[in-house]
Amino acid sequence: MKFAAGVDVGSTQTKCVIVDRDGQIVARSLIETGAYVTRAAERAFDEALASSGMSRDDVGCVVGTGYGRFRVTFGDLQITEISCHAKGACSLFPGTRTVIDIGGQDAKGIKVLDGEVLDFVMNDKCAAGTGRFLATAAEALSMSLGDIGELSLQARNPVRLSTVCTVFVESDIMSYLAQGKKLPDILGGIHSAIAARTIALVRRVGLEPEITFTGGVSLNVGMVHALEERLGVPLNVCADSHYMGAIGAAVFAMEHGLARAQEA
Amino acid sequence: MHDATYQGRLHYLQKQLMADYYAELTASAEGNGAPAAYLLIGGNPVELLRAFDMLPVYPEVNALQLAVKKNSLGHIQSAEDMGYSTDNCAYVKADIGMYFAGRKTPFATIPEPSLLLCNYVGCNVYLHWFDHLAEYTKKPAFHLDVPFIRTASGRPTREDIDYVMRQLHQLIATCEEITGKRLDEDKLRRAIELSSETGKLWSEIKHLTKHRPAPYDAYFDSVTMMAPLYCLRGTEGGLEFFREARDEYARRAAAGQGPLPREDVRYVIEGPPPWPYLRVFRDMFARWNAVAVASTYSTVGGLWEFGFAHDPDHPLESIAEHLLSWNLTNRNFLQRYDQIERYLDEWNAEALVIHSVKSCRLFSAGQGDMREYFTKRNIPTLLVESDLEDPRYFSEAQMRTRIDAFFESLAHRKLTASASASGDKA
Amino acid sequence: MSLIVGVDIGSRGTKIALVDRSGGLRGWHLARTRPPFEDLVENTLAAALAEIGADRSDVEHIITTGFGRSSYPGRDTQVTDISAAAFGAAAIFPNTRCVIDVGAQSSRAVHIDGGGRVKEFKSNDKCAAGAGGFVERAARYLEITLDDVGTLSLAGREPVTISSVCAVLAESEIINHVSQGCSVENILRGVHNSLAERAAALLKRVGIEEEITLVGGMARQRGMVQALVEMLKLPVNIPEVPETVNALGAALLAKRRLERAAA
Amino acid sequence: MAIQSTVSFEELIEECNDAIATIDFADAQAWKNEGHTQALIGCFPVYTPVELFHAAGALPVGLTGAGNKIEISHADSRFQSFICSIIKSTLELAMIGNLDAFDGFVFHSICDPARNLASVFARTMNTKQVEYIHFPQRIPSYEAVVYLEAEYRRILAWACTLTGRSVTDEDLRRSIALYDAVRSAIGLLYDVRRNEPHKLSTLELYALVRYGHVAPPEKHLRILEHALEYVRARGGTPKDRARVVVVGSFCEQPPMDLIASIEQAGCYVVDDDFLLGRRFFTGGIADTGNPLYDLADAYVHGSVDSSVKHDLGHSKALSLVQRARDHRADAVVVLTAKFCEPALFDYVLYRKALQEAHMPHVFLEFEEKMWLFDKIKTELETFVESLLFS
Ligand SMILES: Nc1ncnc2c1ncn2[C@@H]1O[C@H](COP(=O)(O)OP(=O)(O)O)[C@@H](O)[C@H]1O
Ligand SMILES: Nc1ncnc2c1ncn2[C@@H]1O[C@H](COP(=O)(O)OP(=O)(O)O)[C@@H](O)[C@H]1O
Ligand code: SF4
Ligand code: SF4
Ligand code: SF4
Repeated sequence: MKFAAGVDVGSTQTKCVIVDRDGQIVARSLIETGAYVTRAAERAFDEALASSGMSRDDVGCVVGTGYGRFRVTFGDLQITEISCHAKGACSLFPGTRTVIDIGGQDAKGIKVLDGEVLDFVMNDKCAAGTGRFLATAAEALSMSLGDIGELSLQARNPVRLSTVCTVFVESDIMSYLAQGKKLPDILGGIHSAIAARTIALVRRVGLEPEITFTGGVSLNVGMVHALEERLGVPLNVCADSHYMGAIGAAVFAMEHGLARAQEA
Repeated sequence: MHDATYQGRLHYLQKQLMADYYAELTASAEGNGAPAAYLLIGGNPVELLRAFDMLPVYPEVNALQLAVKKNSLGHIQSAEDMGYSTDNCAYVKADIGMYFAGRKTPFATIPEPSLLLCNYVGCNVYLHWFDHLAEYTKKPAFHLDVPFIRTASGRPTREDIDYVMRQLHQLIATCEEITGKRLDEDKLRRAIELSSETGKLWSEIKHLTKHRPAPYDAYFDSVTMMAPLYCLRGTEGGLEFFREARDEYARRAAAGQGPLPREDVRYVIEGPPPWPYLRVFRDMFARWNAVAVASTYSTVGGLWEFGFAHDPDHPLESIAEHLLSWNLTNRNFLQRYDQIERYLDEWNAEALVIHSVKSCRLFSAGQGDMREYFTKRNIPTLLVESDLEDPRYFSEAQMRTRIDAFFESLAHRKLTASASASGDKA
Repeated sequence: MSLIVGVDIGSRGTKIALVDRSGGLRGWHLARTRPPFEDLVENTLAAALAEIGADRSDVEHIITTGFGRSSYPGRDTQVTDISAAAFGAAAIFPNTRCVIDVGAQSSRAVHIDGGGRVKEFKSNDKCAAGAGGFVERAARYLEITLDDVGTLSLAGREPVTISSVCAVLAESEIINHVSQGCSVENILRGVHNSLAERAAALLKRVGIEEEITLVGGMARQRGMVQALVEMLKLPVNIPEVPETVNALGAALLAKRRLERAAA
Repeated sequence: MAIQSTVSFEELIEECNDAIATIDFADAQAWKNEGHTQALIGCFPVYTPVELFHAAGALPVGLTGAGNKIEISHADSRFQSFICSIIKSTLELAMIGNLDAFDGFVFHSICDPARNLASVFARTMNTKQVEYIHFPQRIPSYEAVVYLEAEYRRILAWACTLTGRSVTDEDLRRSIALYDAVRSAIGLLYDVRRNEPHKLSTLELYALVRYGHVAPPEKHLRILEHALEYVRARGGTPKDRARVVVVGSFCEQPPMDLIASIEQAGCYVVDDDFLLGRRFFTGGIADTGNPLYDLADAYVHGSVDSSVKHDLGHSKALSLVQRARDHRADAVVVLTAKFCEPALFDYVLYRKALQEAHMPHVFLEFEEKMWLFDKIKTELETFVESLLFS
């Protein structure tokens, strides 16, 4: 078996990664999940294959993860995104002890050692302080996701948010604008509120460095900055951080495929 | 994944017994039965009521039955229409909603109370609940105030015992007034004897899960035995049921039979079950061949497995003792940590699952600390949240992800541990 | 012409109602809420006045309402949107005893007496999907216009269930339903049912009494109205321009106050 | 604070406000360092028998949460999202070291979270010096008094181990008399509120009462007496406002801004249950020769209603209606802490009784950590608008 794939069907985006026997990423793809979950998984897989000129037969094993993991009908195995983010983070940053994952609808803290999950926490039934929250804020301000992060870095006197409830972020922003608050300060407040909330969550599993930041929100420089400032330590982030769940799934898939081959 | 049905012979026996009990309730509601006394599960002094031939009615049992029968939400909502908050214990809301809906349930018609006996054993909500019932029913009510365990020794003080004993005497006077009968000391003694025997059997049953594999699930199967433990304790029929249960599980233990085809994980579970989704919840554990070998929830009405038994020679004293110290709800939070620790050690469990329910702050307030305590002791600990009565707080997908992730990591850890133990061939 | 201006600064839309001294509605105008509020109100007011050929000098009194009521410095007085909705609904349907106001981000039920005075009210909790913003997002997601939502939903014969209290998580439920092949009609009807259920729950908490009037932008969606009627098993009044009721109510309240003060 | 006659009333209030704004308890620490007291005992709200601690030579300090002054970042991993704020802020204060100067803590059987907090607190702070009082709920009854007297004796003994003192009946009587004097001074200020609400704003009164949570009673009494003199001499005439009774905030405290907005919306708060803890007796405490018995008896037979006390023979709801009438109130504001189950349960019975009595009321929820009040202000304003409608 030469290649294995991980498909991470998230609430917002579906990511697919293909790795080789050394765990090196050879292909990746990212699409909006949308309503048709199984189809999204298929498409993400096909796009990844196409981008590297492979066919399905080249991939020996596929692991599905993310909230739609049971809908990856072509997968050999399903593994939760918690295990996968941990695995992915440790494969890219072997020194990782803590993983902070902020995705479209949830935030997690995972304590790991050598790729093994020791403990984890997730926020509960509430989209507050997640990627969705940032997306709604960006939308209310008619800005792009990238821009809000950038602009938040210029905050001088960040506002204090009353809630990080996604549903009410819009009216809160309106209130602040009405009070004459500056845009960067509002954005700074938003990022710092989410950072505070996330850290309070992750603290439950301990916050031992190295800390690896994964999930779509890790692409937001404002969030990285806000977290680093509060934690007082740098975070491991890289361009592939968004793919971490899929990377972990692919690494699992490779391990699983190899073990299966050995048994046979 | 195998299709677990879980239904053993005992479950059917239990169903029968409970159906008889509910028939008694309905008869009482229709005016052809014994006078009903409402009381609460926490350390329940049911023996005293038996001595007066009063029919024990547990609003908590009714509430959970409503939830199991997927009948709770409507009642909860109508209580919320009366002004109860979404943050109030949903047992209370379901019960009060049901009360105003005519006390008719799919399993029985619940009689009006002749006595509202609030055995205030730990849970503060009890007091509010029975205050409200007293206001709505205008029936005689009695607050039996049981001091909480708060001393370093973990034992009640002399004054606590005196205080409870004095109140028990007053309670007897109240029951005499309501029923028009004098206390029959022999009857009380007999009820205590039956209770004592039942308690011993229950304790034996609980120790059976020390076997590997455990002969039954100490959470999901224990709850089957809990209703008879409260509703039928102190009767011949109740005792007979526990004899059967002990025999059946002892047989299974000897034959090496467990509730699941395999026992991969032995865990301890803390907190009440999500009644509206009991089956779904059970399946989530069964999928991982995980068996609960002990549960704190099964000790809310009484903690027998650590040596307590009612004493027929000292009926009132032993009722007081049961109320004060031998149940989960009146013990302080740190005593619960100790209890769990004993389970982990003596029952040989490798993990702790905390089911945190929004309704019940008695159980849940501070479980984050409990989680931290056991995690620090290197016990893999999972905390999941939902509710024991309100179906709106159960999110199946989230629950499944957490439980799967937890057992995934547990399995992975065991695998690597055994790999490194066997010299890691890979 | 002497005009009393009611300005409702809502979280999504700002509405202006112009009332003359006899209490007649002379004109109205809607705009999207955008700070700074001073310009917003001035511009919307100018547009409203222009439509009826009046100008600023015709304005006698400005009363604000809505969540931004304190943010417009040019106001003479202010009133909360709950009082304004109650008074406005009672002005249009004099036998109204209960008002349901479902806006973009909030919903509330008000129980009033015969004179339009608030007896009891209840707003949705912070954490709830019981408001119109949720429908907007659902519509965008399903790629239909807001105007079509109501009619499509009416055609939903087998509504789906949406159980989440959180608008965001409810959206995931919608996604689930789409992927399971549910029709847009049934999904929208499910959404309306869940909003109606929440509105009905609020209403029960303040005590239901006929007649019931639904105000706010959501009243435009016929599926929502139908769902509410079915839920309550009672008829529901719908004003012609439901989103301006609060602005109108505020203006009429101001008029009444002016008259009292003069008397 | 040395009080000179030159200090104006405003300055007096400002000093109180400064003292209560603290979440580091510097004044109390100084008081101890200067040798005025042997120990600081933190008292979780409602019904603490402060007299015992004072007699034992300790300073009872009210733990009244942290308002919106801290960010909860440790305690919410111990207590879930559906637990009231004061539980978490009290634990947070401990976890970030702000309670290090304290020698002991006492919690009570007021609700399930407070009860579990006692345990978590003891464990987290790694201290055995956490006491817990089980307040009797078989009320009123003789055996409850007997029981509580014993409970107080136990607690007193504990306090004495903290201070290293022994306590005579005379000491106890002195402390009881002192706190009685404080309570009666507070009572007189509340009378002013009731009769001439324009002379004393609710916030001023609040500051004066709350000062007692962080200051020694001797000092508190002097301040109260001064305040009384000033207030009585104030002029003015009452405005046309709605007179309201506020209930539901006996434990966790609403933000001061919220209290202020009740008045800004056009009300006079003529009675309330803010900070009930230190003023919970309906009258003075009798002297029958056994001070511990007297204190216990005063709790069982002579303490004010609250959501955490249960007396089957007495309807809190009906007496609330009566209280509102006695205060010539136009309405009742039920202002409860979010997630506070005791208050939320009581509200249902209040609502029923108030409706039956045709007493207008409004129900509002707050959290001590709030600092935006849009929604609650709208609700308050609407309510006042409806009261002043005609
Ligand atoms: N380029 C970007 N810059 C900033 N944030 C981004 C970017 N792309 C995605 N995000 C954020 O990431 C979130 C999606 O994260 P993801 O981890 O894919 O979530 P999920 O797995 O739940 O779908 C979006 O809601 C968005 O807020
Ligand atoms: N033309 C329309 N057709 C259907 N729905 C509409 C229309 N206009 C507004 N709505 C609904 O009404 C809501 C806005 O209501 P509105 O009362 O203006 O809110 P607010 O006062 O909070 O800004 C929107 O979220 C939308 O769902
Ligand atoms: S509505 Fe807001 S606070 Fe409520 S669950 Fe959704 S995001 Fe969380
Ligand atoms: S709070 Fe818990 S113990 Fe108390 S009545 Fe509710 S469920 Fe039962
Ligand atoms: S505010 Fe209420 S729930 Fe919280 S500690 Fe106080 S009494 Fe208990």
